[in-house]
Amino acid sequence: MKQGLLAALFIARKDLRTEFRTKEALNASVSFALVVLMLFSFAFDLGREEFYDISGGLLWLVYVFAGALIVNRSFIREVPNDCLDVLIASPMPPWALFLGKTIASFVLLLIVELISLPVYGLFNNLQWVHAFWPLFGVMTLATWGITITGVAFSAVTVNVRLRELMLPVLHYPLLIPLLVGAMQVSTALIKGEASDIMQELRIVIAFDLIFTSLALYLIEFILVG
Amino acid sequence: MKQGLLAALFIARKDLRTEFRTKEALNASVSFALVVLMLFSFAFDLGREEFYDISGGLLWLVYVFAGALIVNRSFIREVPNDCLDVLIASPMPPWALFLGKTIASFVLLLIVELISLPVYGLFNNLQWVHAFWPLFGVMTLATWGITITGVAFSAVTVNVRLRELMLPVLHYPLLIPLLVGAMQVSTALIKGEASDIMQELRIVIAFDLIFTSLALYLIEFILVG
Amino acid sequence: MRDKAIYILGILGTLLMIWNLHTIFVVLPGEAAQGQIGKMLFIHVPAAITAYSYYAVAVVCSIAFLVTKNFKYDSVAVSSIEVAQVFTLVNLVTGSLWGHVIWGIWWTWDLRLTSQFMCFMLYLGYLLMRPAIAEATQRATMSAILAIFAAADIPLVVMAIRLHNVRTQHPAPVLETGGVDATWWPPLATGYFVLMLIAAALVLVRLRQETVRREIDSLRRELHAM
Amino acid sequence: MSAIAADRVWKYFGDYPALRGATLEVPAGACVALLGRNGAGKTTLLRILANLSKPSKGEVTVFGESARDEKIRARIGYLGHGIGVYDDLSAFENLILFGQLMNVPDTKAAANAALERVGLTRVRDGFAREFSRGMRQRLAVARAFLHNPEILLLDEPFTSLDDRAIAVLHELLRDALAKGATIVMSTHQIREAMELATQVALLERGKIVHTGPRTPEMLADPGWLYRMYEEKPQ
Amino acid sequence: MSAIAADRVWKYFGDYPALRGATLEVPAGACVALLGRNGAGKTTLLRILANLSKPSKGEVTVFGESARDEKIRARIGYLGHGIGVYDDLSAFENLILFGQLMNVPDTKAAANAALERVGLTRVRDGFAREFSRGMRQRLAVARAFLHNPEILLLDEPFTSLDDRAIAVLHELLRDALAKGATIVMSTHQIREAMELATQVALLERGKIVHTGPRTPEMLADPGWLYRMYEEKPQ
Ligand code: HEM
Ligand SMILES: Nc1ncnc2c1ncn2[C@@H]1O[C@H](COP(=O)(O)OP(=O)(O)OP(=O)(O)O)[C@@H](O)[C@H]1O
Ligand SMILES: Nc1ncnc2c1ncn2[C@@H]1O[C@H](COP(=O)(O)OP(=O)(O)OP(=O)(O)O)[C@@H](O)[C@H]1O
Ligand SMILES: [Mg+2]
Ligand SMILES: [Mg+2]
Repeated sequence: MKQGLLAALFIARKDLRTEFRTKEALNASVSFALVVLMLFSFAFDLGREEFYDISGGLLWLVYVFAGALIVNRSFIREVPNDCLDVLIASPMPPWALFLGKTIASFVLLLIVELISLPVYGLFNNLQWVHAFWPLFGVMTLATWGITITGVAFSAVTVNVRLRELMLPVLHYPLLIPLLVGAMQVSTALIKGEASDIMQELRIVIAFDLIFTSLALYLIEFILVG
Repeated sequence: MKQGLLAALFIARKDLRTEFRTKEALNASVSFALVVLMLFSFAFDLGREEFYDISGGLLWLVYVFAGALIVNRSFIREVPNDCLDVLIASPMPPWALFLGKTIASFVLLLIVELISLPVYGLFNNLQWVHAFWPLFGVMTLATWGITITGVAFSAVTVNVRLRELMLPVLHYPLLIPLLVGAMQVSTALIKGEASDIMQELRIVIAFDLIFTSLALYLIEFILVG
Repeated sequence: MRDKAIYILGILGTLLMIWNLHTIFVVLPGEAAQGQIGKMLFIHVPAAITAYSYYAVAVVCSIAFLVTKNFKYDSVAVSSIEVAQVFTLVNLVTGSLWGHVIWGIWWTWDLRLTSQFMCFMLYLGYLLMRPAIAEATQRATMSAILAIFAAADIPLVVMAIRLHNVRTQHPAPVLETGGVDATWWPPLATGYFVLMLIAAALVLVRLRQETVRREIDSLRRELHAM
Repeated sequence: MSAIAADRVWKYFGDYPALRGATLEVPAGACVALLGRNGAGKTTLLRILANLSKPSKGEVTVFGESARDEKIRARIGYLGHGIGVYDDLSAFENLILFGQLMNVPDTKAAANAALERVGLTRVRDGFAREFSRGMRQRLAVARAFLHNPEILLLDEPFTSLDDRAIAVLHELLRDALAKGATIVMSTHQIREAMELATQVALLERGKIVHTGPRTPEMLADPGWLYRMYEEKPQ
Repeated sequence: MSAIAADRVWKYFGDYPALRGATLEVPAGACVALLGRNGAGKTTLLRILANLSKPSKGEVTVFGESARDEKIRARIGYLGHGIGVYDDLSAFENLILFGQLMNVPDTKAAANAALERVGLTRVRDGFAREFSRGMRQRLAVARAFLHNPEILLLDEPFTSLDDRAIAVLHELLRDALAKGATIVMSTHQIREAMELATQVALLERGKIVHTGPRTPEMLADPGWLYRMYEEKPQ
């Protein structure tokens, strides 16, 4: 167990180091997020009130599209020199490998989200600072759900033709309950109606728990067969 | 010149044949478009009138998301067995290779757009049939712009040396003028206010011309370098 | 043996369906508020429930595949999902037609409609992914995992959308709350039974195709290896 | 007790059996050259021995235990067709990472020693992506030997190596054998393999059709074994 | 006139010169074995000869013309580390495509003939993705020979081939030589290369340090040339 967690950290560190070295995915997804934000502000010439009503929805759309760019790379990065084989052959248990990769993607995606949030607020004249900490909590919870399922699907689709296309088709529908929850809570937080968000939050948490345990349990089948 | 055009057609046919053989790419990107539509409907719970106001914007967002997935594959498809080397070593000029790949992506993306349009209309109760031909014109023009820049960036991504110089960060921001133009024109067309769309259309056309000539001229440096 | 089962199920299903359609359209009077179009219910609802039933079969078989690695379970799972997709589509299309008559629109992002569409999309991904994996063991394993993920997701979808629930266009549950005339129950139940029979026949047909395809595949590989 | 025992192993890819009841026993301390034509199933067998895929039927044990055991895996070194190092990490960083995952006690010293042994010290901080094909293979060799494995599974290890690198690899393998390691290597460069091999196994269409000690005539005439089984019906 | 002439070619990767003034003249009809240690620059040189990368300094001419010329390119066949065929096309479709790109007059006949020569006729309509490693290499060879190139540039062509496939490749190369083609091949499987080579060129750290005819002693002792230059300072 302890060995496994340590191995997970090594994997996460390796992924983060290579990612920060080239910053390829990070740059692509931040710029993607910015463009989507900009486009939205061009596309929707909405009034202030109406905009507040969809603010959470927009935010999470941006996050989930940017997230896909990061999360999908997770296992695919191991393909080029058959590195995945070496990792699987090592004494580390499969769940540790999976956890390590999830942690790395989670950190990256969270960074992208934290960079986009102020930009989003700025572009759309939204007040969000007052609700930063609760928003950050929702972001953490929902991002974990996005990452854990995304990385699992990244492992599932390692040998799929057209995986870049397949992955979102498989992943997004699965995310709907999580996103619906996160969108509602975020809208409520930004609008300052933090009253009855608990129910939606519960779905997000349930999603996290169910898919984390399911993925950790099934990952051995996925990786070793 | 004629030889080059012929070679471009061979390349386009090869790409289209592999895609159509399984129709995997087509199916996947159409269902991707459906998934995105679904996400939008959750994010934006708008009334009918408001929806008409953002209809063009939403449409192009769906198109550009689906398009990115198709277009980015263009050159990456040549990587696995070093096929790109063989193509470059062949007597065909680099611009012909590039043109062939662009044509294939363009056709695919246009098909995806034509399939998604009625679905989009159906799901959101939009009337668009009256404006089909002008819409089709805009689609052709803007899709060409998306494709030619996207395929060029796909070629850059293949080249390790250039990847670090011309980060893919540039692609999405690059598209903004094109998309803003296309969105405005489409919204106007769907709402039936086809009066002053010429100015925006001119931006789209200028974008196409500039980037087509730029890409055709620069492709030799990108591929052979 | 299997062929015979297909014929028997098919013929039985068809006969029962004819009898049931007779009951629905000739014996029963039109619905009070909606007239004849209300009878869409007799296909619309059984189709949905049949689809759910076969999705359930699929998840059980997927788990069984992971445990036993027996390809038979994989074949049953994929056949069930395909057939269930067809019935989901029947439900969507009949609902859409019905909606066009009653509400005047084909579609709206109402909770029931959306969750049904979601269900369709979840399994559409499954069907799209399968042919894209070249190696059969891997294809079966990954498909099983997807089916399990999808099944785990559906309750969450329903919960989330219930909460979200901004628009309610679709009728509230009438079956449980007794809003349905007593005379409507037997044809409804028969309708479900009929569709289950037909679906079973379709699954069997698909199973046979799967088996044949696997054989062809292995023969071709054998040829290549020589 | 044999170090590796594969007992009637079948492996199906779909319905196609790549292995059809291959049986192989490797005594501890042996060096087996696994020969066979293209597509015979060498890679498939080695991958199963290395736990990278599961046999459809049959049993594989390593030191008498299930090959799936984590402790067993730490004692195996595997080098496959792919080189298994990261292009975006330097040679040194690659070895450090694998050292950590393999629970090597002093990773830094071990990594430096390994680089020294394969002659890559000079390009220690160069990225693997910039290496030539042979340099990459050397790095892969260093990676596979890093944790002093007791069992070495090598799939065509001599591919793309120059004479010096082959000499280095020979030396590494001899060292390992001297320390009591067990080696199974597949190869088409029979001459290079025969110098070291103590045993030879011939795989044909998914079956082991010959096992036995390496005889002097094999060293003199590498094609001998193939010709022996040439007459077999296809 | 020499078929290929590389005149003091330099190639920098960043600041690192992989080629440092390599000069090579290949007379028409010769078969040159390009030898050199790992990282010497063989692949880099072959890629420059095949127009896949541009030299930083120096000049390459093929049949007296710039290698960049389109007509010249049609007369070159290149087989690199990757096999250069599409996994999602059948063997036949692959050859048809390359035939069209190479301006081969009767593509269908040429493709069928090429498949015949490498022994893949039976799996003509099979997808390349389902081929075993050796079959893929055979298809790659068929592709490289499809347009009867007058110049063949082969980078480690014998890698991973079994004895039978090597025999097929030898035969193809002999045929080509008999028809007057010029061949440059890099390899570490010196023995296999020496059987065919008429000339030998040794590349060391980016420079050609030896060119000359293949002597009988090279055939008997493949390491001879390397040992000759062993004393050179690193
Ligand atoms: C495309 C549009 C529609 C979809 C996707 C849809 C979906 C469904 C589903 C999935 C069920 C069965 C599940 C359940 O019983 O919980 C159902 C039941 C039902 N549908 Fe629809 N429906 C659609 C349109 C309509 C329309 C237009 C009507 C009539 C105005 C209608 C009337 C009913 C009724 C009365 C039931 C039984 C309700 C119950 O007791 O649960 N549906 N629909
Ligand atoms: N992932 C796979 N999917 C389908 N078939 C496979 C797969 N891997 C191997 N095969 C098939 O199994 C057989 C054995 O392949 P394997 O790679 O083990 O051969 P090999 O002996 O290593 O050959 P080579 O010397 O060419 O490397 C071949 O016919 C191959 O096509
Ligand atoms: N894309 C590249 N970027 C940076 N350096 C490179 C690149 N390609 C090659 N090199 C460097 O150039 C030198 C020569 O490499 P090259 O691949 O030509 O060697 P080679 O003679 O083919 O070796 P091998 O026998 O191992 O294939 C090596 O030191 C290598 O590190
Ligand atoms: Mg092999
Ligand atoms: Mg090389």
